[in-house]
Amino acid sequence: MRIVEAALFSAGRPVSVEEICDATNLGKKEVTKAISSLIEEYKSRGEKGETPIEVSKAGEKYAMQLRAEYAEYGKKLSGMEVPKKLLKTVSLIVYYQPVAQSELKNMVGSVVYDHVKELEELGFIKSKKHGRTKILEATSYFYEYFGFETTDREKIKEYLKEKIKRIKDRANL
Amino acid sequence: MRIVEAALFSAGRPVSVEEICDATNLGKKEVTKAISSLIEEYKSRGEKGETPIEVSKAGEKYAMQLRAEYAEYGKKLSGMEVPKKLLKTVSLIVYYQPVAQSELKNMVGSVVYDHVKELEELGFIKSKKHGRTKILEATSYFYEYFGFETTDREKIKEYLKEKIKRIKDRANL
Amino acid sequence: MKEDIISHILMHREDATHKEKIEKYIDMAGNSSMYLKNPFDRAIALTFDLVMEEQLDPWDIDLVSFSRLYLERVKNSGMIDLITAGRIVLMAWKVLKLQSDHVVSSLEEKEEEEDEWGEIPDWYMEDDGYFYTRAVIENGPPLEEKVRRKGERKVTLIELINAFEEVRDEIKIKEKRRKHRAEEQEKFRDQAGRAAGENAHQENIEEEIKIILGRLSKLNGRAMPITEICDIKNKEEVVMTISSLLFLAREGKITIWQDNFPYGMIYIKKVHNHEKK
Repeated sequence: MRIVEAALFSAGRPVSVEEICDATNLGKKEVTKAISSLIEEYKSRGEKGETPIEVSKAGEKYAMQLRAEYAEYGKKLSGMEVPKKLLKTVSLIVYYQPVAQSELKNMVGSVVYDHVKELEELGFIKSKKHGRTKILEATSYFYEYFGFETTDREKIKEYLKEKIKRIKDRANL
Repeated sequence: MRIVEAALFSAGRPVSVEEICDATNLGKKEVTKAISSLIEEYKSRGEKGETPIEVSKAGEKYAMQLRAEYAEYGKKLSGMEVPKKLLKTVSLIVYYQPVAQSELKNMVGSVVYDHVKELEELGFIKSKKHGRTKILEATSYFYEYFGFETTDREKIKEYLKEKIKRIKDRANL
Repeated sequence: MKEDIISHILMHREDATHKEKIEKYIDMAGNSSMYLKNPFDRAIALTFDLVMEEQLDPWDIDLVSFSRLYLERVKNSGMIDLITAGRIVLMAWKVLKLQSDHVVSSLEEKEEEEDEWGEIPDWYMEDDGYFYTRAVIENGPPLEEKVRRKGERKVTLIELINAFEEVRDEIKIKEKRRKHRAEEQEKFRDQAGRAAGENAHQENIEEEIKIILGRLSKLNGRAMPITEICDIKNKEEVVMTISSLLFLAREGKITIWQDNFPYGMIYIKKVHNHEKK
């Protein structure tokens, strides 16, 4: 059980039973049993205020994470997994898509070449060759990641505009 | 105490008392006290086999990490691994530090040039020019990454000597 | 005939495009200079030639197939042109040598990887150090990585939107600045064109200072790098700006400083009237 706990701790993200088996060389049955015990153990200790951590099911996977009431204390110390500079570039791509890399370069400068490469590696955008430049678009993974329920481009554009307006209005209050 | 635990958990890297204060809005005194209690609590639970996790000093900071005996089960999922050859070179640098790159080269050959470059990129060592060669030293990040509770060079030298003796004895069995 | 021979001595017979390419090479070579009359000999010799010219991987050649094929041919024809046969066998030998060179060098590479550490000179260090260094290299490092959580969290939609807004503002400012600079340059060019005669230089300086003063008025008392009021890629503009700034500094209207001499950024700050003595 402690071995499975070690695996869950170090993954830092939801992992499947298979991944845990692979990392620990334990059998599927054993891992599943250990996970159930861990969920119970953390739950009971959490309710007694003995730990801020919980083990919980996320889809078909399992994760070790902070209990909701402690989440705010963790936010500041854990970094964003996508650096801000990349967020900026991908937000432009999503807004203007399909957009030529050359056009993007005119907007923000030649840093885009590096950013596009990294964004492709992250799986957020895809590109196809078009003459001397590349045409860039968001991938379905991107929509999934940010929880967009639609992949309709116009709707997303509207959504971004709308959201920004609301944030601005709130800031001006 | 649980709030500090939450902060340590989510940071995932060694953090200073100041960083924890900043993330949790707690005072320095309170945080320091909580860290001491956490170190004790995890230690006693760990010794009873109740947790694979430990809270420990790492350089000048504090980190939540796997106990050494569970490290192997976490390595794969945490996606960390410094190549062995680099570990060998950095363990020589730390033993002899401050040490000239040229001296290191005389000891173990010209492979050190590549290794030194990579180790600098990883942030484990720093160098300053000295005539035609460079003088190499470990960085504070090195002590944090490898979880040394002290940065005292002589103590670390003793630790490394002791450790290598144990490894050698095991290999000769 | 030619196709048969090529596909026989090539290991990757299923690779049609590869075969076609080689045939093309052979045709090209065959048209220019060919010393072997027999198409069989010519096909083989040219295939070997390609290997030696590094157009073809030596490992694409199946020397066993080749020797079987060649022996058959000698048996069937009953007579043999020894000079040609000698040439072809020599070429086959060269291909074999290339193949074996590959094996040797790849083995050497592997050995190097495993044994990249130098000999530790035992006279070099005190006993402790010698023992330690040897043990590290032979038995492995006495360091263990601490396994921690990857403390990264997902990015939220709000963060994406904030990033979008930030970058849009940045682009807007950039665009404005670019436009402004273009206008100023246009103006400057007009003025430079108009200025002529003996007074041109004096007039120019006065005009230039006016332009720069105009740009400086937008400082609002804060310090800014010189890049904000002129296009540093335009040498003429840089000269004009700096000479005007020096004049204004002498007049006590602005202060100028540079971060690191001689390549650091130059900053300008307007001196307010009440600050003047």
